[in-house]
Amino acid sequence: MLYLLLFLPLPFGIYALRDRHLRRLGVLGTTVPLLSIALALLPHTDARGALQLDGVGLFYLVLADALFAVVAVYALAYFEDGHDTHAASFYAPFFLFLFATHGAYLTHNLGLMWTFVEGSTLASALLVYHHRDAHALEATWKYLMLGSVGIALSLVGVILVYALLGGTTLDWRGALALAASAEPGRLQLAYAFLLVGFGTKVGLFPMHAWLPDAHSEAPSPASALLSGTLLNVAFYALLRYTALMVPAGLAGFAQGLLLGFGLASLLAAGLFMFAQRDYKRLLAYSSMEHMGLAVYALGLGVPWLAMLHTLFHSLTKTAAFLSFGNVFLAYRSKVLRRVGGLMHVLPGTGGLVALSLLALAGLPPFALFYAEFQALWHSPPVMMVLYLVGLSVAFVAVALPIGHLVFGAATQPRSVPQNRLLLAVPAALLLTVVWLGLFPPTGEVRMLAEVLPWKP
Amino acid sequence: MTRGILVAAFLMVGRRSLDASIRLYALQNVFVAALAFALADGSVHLLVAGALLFVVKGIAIPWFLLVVLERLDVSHEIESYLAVAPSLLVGGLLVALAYRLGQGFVLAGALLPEAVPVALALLLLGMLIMSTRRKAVTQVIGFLTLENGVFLLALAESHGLPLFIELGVAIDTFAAVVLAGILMFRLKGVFGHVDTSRMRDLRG
Amino acid sequence: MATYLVAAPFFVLFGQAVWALVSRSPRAPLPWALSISGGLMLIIGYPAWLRPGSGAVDATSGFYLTLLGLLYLALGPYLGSYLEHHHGGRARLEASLIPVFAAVMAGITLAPMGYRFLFLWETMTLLGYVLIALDGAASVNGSRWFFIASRVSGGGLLLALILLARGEAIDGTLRSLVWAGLLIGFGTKAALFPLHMWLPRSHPVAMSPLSALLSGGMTKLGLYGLFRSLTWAGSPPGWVGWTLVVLGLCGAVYALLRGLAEDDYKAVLAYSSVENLNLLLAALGGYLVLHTPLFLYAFFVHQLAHALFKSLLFLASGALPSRSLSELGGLWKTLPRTAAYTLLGVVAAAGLPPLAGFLGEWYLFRGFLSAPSGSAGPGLLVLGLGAVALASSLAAALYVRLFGLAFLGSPRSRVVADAQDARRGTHLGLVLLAGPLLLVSAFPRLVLGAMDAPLFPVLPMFAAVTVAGAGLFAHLRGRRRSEYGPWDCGYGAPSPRMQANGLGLSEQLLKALPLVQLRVRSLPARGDGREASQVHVDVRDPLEDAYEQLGARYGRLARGMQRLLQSGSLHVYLALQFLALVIVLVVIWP
Amino acid sequence: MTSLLLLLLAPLFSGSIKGLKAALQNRRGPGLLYDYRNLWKLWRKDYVWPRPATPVFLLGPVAAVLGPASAAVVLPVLPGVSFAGDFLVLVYLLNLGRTFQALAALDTGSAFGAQGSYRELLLAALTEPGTLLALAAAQLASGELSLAGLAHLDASNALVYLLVLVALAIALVAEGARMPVDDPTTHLELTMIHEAQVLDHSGPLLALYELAASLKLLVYVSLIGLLLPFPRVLAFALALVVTGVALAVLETYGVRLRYLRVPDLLSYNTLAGILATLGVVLRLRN
Repeated sequence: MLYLLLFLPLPFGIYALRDRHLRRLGVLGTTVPLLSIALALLPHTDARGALQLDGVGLFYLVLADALFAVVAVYALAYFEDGHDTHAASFYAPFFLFLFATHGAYLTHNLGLMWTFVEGSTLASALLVYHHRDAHALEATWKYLMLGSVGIALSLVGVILVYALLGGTTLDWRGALALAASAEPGRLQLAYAFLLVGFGTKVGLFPMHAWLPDAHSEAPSPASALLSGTLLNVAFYALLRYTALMVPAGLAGFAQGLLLGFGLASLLAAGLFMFAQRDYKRLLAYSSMEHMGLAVYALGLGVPWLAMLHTLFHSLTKTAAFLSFGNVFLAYRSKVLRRVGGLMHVLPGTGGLVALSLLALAGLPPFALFYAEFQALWHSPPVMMVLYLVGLSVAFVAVALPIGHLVFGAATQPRSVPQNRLLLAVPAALLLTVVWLGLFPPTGEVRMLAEVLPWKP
Repeated sequence: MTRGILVAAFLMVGRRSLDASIRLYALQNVFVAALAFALADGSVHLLVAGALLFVVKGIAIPWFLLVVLERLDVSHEIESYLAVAPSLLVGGLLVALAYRLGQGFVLAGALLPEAVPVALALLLLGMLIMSTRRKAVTQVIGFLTLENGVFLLALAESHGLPLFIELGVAIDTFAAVVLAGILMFRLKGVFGHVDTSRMRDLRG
Repeated sequence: MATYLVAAPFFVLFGQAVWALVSRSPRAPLPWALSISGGLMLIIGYPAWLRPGSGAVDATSGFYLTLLGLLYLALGPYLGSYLEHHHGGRARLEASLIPVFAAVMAGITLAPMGYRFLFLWETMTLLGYVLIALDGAASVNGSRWFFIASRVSGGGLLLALILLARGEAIDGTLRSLVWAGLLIGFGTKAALFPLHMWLPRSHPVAMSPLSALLSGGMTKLGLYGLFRSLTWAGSPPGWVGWTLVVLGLCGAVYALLRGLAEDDYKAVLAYSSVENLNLLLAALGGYLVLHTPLFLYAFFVHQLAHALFKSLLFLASGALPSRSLSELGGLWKTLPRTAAYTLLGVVAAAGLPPLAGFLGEWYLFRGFLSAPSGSAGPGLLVLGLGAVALASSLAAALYVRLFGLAFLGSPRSRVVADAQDARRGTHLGLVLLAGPLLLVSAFPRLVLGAMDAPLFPVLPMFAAVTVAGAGLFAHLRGRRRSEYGPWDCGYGAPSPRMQANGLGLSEQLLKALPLVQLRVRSLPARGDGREASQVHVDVRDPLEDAYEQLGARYGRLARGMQRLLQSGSLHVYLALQFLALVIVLVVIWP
Repeated sequence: MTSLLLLLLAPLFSGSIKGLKAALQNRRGPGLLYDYRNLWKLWRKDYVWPRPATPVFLLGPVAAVLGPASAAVVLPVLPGVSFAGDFLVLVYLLNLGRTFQALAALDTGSAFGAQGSYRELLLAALTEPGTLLALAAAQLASGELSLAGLAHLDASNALVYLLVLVALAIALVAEGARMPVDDPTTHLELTMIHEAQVLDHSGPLLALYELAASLKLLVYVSLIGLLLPFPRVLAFALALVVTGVALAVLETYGVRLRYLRVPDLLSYNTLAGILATLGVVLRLRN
C-alpha cells in the first residue's frame, strides 16, 4: 500500500512530459494528491520495512499533498490566460517533486530519505527553471550548486551517523535505539554536517542565499510549492536526525545549535526584508524567517510546536504566494513600487494580499500568532527578548509594504484577472489559517508527535 | 592508493586546463574504485559499488563533461579568482587542515583510518574549487570532487552505505550532473558565456 | 444571568458585523448596534464601578466599560449620520469592522491575563490599522506609524504577560524585565513619551469618529493595562514609578510645545491627547512612588473627562471643511453648533474650571503636594508642580490658538463657506458627550464612585460661575450695540490675510521654550507684487529627527548587509556556506 | 465675602494709583473716586460690535471679571470658603478669565488682538509655574493646604516667605499688566500686551475689562497680604498701600522692559518658586 502511495505520482510525471493539455493536467494534479491523502489516511499494517508512515510522516505527507492539490487547483486558473507559454511543462516536475516528497516522508531509512531529499532538490530545480529565461537560469544554477553542496555535506553527516551506529542500520527506529551507544563527540561532528547540509535546504542563515532567487524566479504556484513543501522536506529530515540526538544525550547540544541558527535566520531575514523591492523576494525571505522560527521551536525541544509552525507557515505562505500570483497576473511585474492601491483596482486581491501579509507578520486571528505565542511561552527570558526583537523587526518589514500596496495611491494593472478560482483558493487557505488560529490543533499534533523521543 | 587520490585532487587545484582537470577527476575515481576493490575482501556489496563507481564516475561523467565542454565552445582555460600559486598555497593549507582535523573524524571501527584525512581534504578542495573558479564547468568539477570526498569518507569509515542507498546516491549525482550539463548549454545560449561570476542579476 | 448580560453587548456588535457582511444595506443598523451595546455596557459597568463587588464584573473593568459605553452611546448616532454623508464606498467593510473593533476594545477590559488578552490586543492592532488605512492614500503613512508602534507594544506585552502567565517566581532582574515589558507594551498604547510618536501621526488621518474612538477609547486601554498590571504583576520595582512620573511630565510639556507648532487641526488635538495621556501616566507613576490615593483620583477622574472631551472635540471636528488651520477661520458663523460644542470641549481640555478637565489636575497637584511627607523628596515636588502648572498654561495657549484660528476671526480661505453644520444624528452624538461631561463637572462623585476622595464644593463653584456668567452674558447680549469693523489702526483696508496665522500665535512661545525649532523661509512675492508673499515654516523636532535617523540608519544597515551577503555572487554564497560549516565545527570542536 | 470687598475696592485701588502717579509726576490727577465714575459712565453706554465677532466676544469680559471675582471667594481676607487645595482653584480661576480674554481678542480678527493674546499667553506660561510653586511652598511651610491656614511670616519661615513674596511680586506685575512688563497707559498698539486685547471692546465691555484688571491686581495684593505678619485685615490694608505706592513709584521712575527681555524677568519668578519649594522641603527634612 505504501509502495503504491510512493510511486503513485511517478507515472503521471512521465505522462505529463508528453501531454500538453493544461486542463487535464491540472485536474490530474488535483486528484493525485487528493488520492494520496486518502491512501495515507487508510490504516496501515505494514509497520516493518523501509517504508513506514508514523505520526510525523503522516502529518507532513498530508500537509504536502493538500498543498499540492490546492496549488494545482490554483494553477488551473493561473495558467488559463495563456501568458505562460511553458505552462504545460509545469506538471512533469510537479509530479516528480510530489514523488520525491512522498518518498522523503514515507521512508524510514535515513539514507534513503537523504536520496529523496536530494531528489526533491532536482525536481524543484526544474520548477525554478520553468520560465527558461536568463533570470530563471541564474536562479536555477545557484540553487543547484548551493543545494547540491548542502546536500553533499549532509551526506557526510549521514555516513558518519551510519558508521557510528556500527554500520548496522539506518532505519530511524533502529537508529533511535542504538543512538545511546554512539560516541557522543563524533556524533556531534556528524550533526554539524547534517545541520549545515539540511539547513541549506531549510533556508537557514547564512546558507540561505539560493532561497530568494529560486522563490522569486519560479512561477507563483511553484513558489508556493517551494515554500510550502520543499522547505518542509528538508526540515523534516532535520527533525528526524535531531531526534537521534535525544537518546544519545545530545539534545541540549543540538538544540543550542538550532536556537542559534533559528535566531540568526530570523534576524537576518528581518534585515533583508526591510530593504526589499521585489515582493516575491520579500515572501521568500519571510519563508526564511519562519523556517528559522520553526528551527527555533525545535531548538526549544518542543517538536510539536515546530510541526505546528511549519504547518501554519506552509498554509499561510501558500496563500500569500497565490495572492501575489494574482498581482503578478495583473501587473506582470514583481517590483513592489509598480503595484499600488490594490483595494481600489483589484479589491479582492488587495484584501487577500493585505490579510496574507498580516497573517505572515503573525497577527491574530491568524494561526502563526498562536505558534509564535507558544514559542515564547517555552523560551527562557533572554531568548524571549531576542526572539521578540527579531520578530518585531521582521513584522515591520513584512507588514509595512501593505500600506502602499493595498491602501496607497492606485496604479493601473495591465489586465484584470477574472477567474474566481484565483481568489477562492487563497481565500480558502486564509480561512483555514484563521480557523487554525482560533482553534489550534495542539492536541492532535502533540499526539502525532508522540513518536519523537522528546519528553512531553 | 589514498595518496594517489590526494595528489590527483591537489593537482586539480594547480592546473589551468579544464581538460586536465576532468582527467584528473577521472583518475581520482579510478583510484577510489581501486580502493573499493582492494577493500572488498570478497564482499559483493563493495565490489558492486566499486564497479558502479568506476563506470559512472570514472567513465560516464568525465566523458559527459568532456563532451559538454567540446559542445559549449568556450575556452578550455580555467578562470579563477585566485591565481595558480595562491590556489596551491590555499589548497596546501586546506590539506594540512584536513590532516590536522582528520583524527577527530576517525571513528572507532574505521576500516581505513588513513583515508579519512584524504576524504576531508577532498571535501575542502572541492569547496575551494567551487568558490573560486568562475566557469560553470569548473564548479561542477568542484562539486564532484567534494562528492568524491564524501564517498571516500563512507568507504573509509565503514563499508560504504547500504547498497540501495549507494545506488540512490549515484543516480542523484548523475541526474544532478546531467541537469547541470543541460543548464550549462542554456547558460551558453542565453548569456553567451558560462562564467558564473557574471551572473549577478539576482541580488538584494 | 449576569454572564448573559455581559455577553449581550458583544452579541449586538458581532450581530451588526455579520449583518453588514451579508445584508444589502450594511450601514442601517450600525448606529443602533453601537448605541445599544454602549448602553448595555453602561448598565453592566457603571454599577460595578460605583459599588465594587456588586456587578458581574470587577470595579476596574466596570470603569472602563463605563467609559467605552459612554463613547459608543454617542458614537452610534454620530456614525450613522457621518458615514451617510462622507463615505460612498467601503461601507460594508467599515460597517462590519467598526463594531468588531468596538467589541474587541470592550473585550480587552474583561479578558484575563494570558493568551486571550494578547489575542484581543493584537487583533485590536490589526483592526485599527485596517480602519485607519481604509481612509485612503493620505492615511497610509499614518497607519504605518500606528503599525510600528503596535508592534513595539505587542512585543513588550508578549514578553511581560507570558513571563507572568507562566507562573514562575518573578523576582529581581526578572521582575524588572516584566515591568519593562509592561511599560513598553501598555506605555506605547498610552502614548508614553517618547514612545508616543505614532499617535499624532495616525489619529488625525483617520476619519473623525474613528479618531474619537482611538483617542478617547483605545489609548485608555493602555492605561487600563498598566493599572491592571498592578494586580497581575504585583508591586513594581521602584524605577517604574519614577520612569512614569518623569517621562509623563516631560512628555506632557513636550507634546504641548509640539502641538503649538502644528498646523493640522486634528494633529493639534492628537498632541493634546499625548499631553493628557502623559499626565495620566505621571499620575499613575506618582501613585507608585508616593502611594497616595490622590493620584488615583486624578487617574480616574481625568481619564473619564479626557475620554469625553477629546471625543467631543474629535467628533465636532468632523464638520470642519479642512484640517489645515491656515485655511480655516470664522467658522463660528457657518458652524455655530459645532463651534459651541467645540468651545465646551476646549474649556474642559484646557483644564479650566468649572469643567471636569480641571478636577484631574487639581488631584494631581494635591498628589504632588504630598511629596515632602513621602520619601521621594524635593525633586518630585518641584518637577511635579512646575511641569503640571506649565502644562496647564500651555494647554490653555494651545486651545486658544486652536479655537481662535479655526472658529473666530474671519475666514482665511474659501473652503469655510462650504462647511456644513452638525446634522441631527451628529448633533445627537455631540449632545450625548457634552451631557455627561457637564454632569461629571457638576457632580464629580459620579466618577469617583466608591472612592472616598476629598473634594471641594464643586457644585457651588460650577453653579456660581455658570449662572453668573450666563446672566451677565445675557444682559450684555441684550444691550444696544452698533456694528463696525475691528480696530485696524486706521489702515482702512484690512483683509483676512492680515490676521495672525497659526505660527504667529505660537512662535514667541516656541522661541521662549526652545524645544521645537522653527525654520522660517520667506518666498519673495511673485508677479506684479499684488500676489501676497509666502512664508514657509519648517518645524524641526529633535525627537522626530532622532527617530527618522534611526530609521534611516537601519535602512542603510539593511542595504549594506544586502550588498555584502546577497550580492548575487554565487562564489560568495558558497564561501558563506563553507564558512558556516567551519564556524559550527569550530564552535563544537570537542 | 472677600469677592465683594475686592469688587468694591478695585476701582478705588486703581484710582488711587492713578492719583498717586499724578502726584509723583507733578500733575493734578483725577480724584480717588474717578474710576467709579468712569466705570459707571462706560457701563451705561452702548457698545461697538466688530463685524467678525461671535458670542465669544462677549464671553471675554464676562469671564475676565468672573474669574478673579470667583477666585477671591477663597481668599480669607474676610471669612469665606476654605478647603484644602483652594489656592489651586484660585490660580485656575484666574486662568479662566485670562483664557477667555485671549479668545475674545482673537474673535475680532484684528491683528492687534491676536498679538496681545499670544504675548499674554506667553507671559502666563512663564509665570504660572513659579507662582504655583511659590504658593505651594508657602502652604507647605505653614503645614496647611488652604489659604486660610497660611502661617504668618516669622523667623522660622522667613527665607521661604521672602522668596514667595518675590515670586508673587513678579507675578503681580506680569499678570496685572503693570510696569515693567506692560504699560497700562500706552497708546502705541505695537507695544501693547493687555491693552491690545481689549482694543475692540467698548462701553460696558470695556468697563468689565477695566474692573477685571484691577480686580486681578487686588487678588495678588491679597495673596501678598496673607503672608504678612499682621492680622488679616490689617495686613491686607498694608499690602494694599505698599503695592499701590510701589506701583506708582515704579511706573513713574521706572521704564518698561523691552518685550523680548520680559522672559528674563519672569525667570526670576520661576527661580524664586523653585528655591522656595526646595527651601520648604529641606526645612521639613531637618
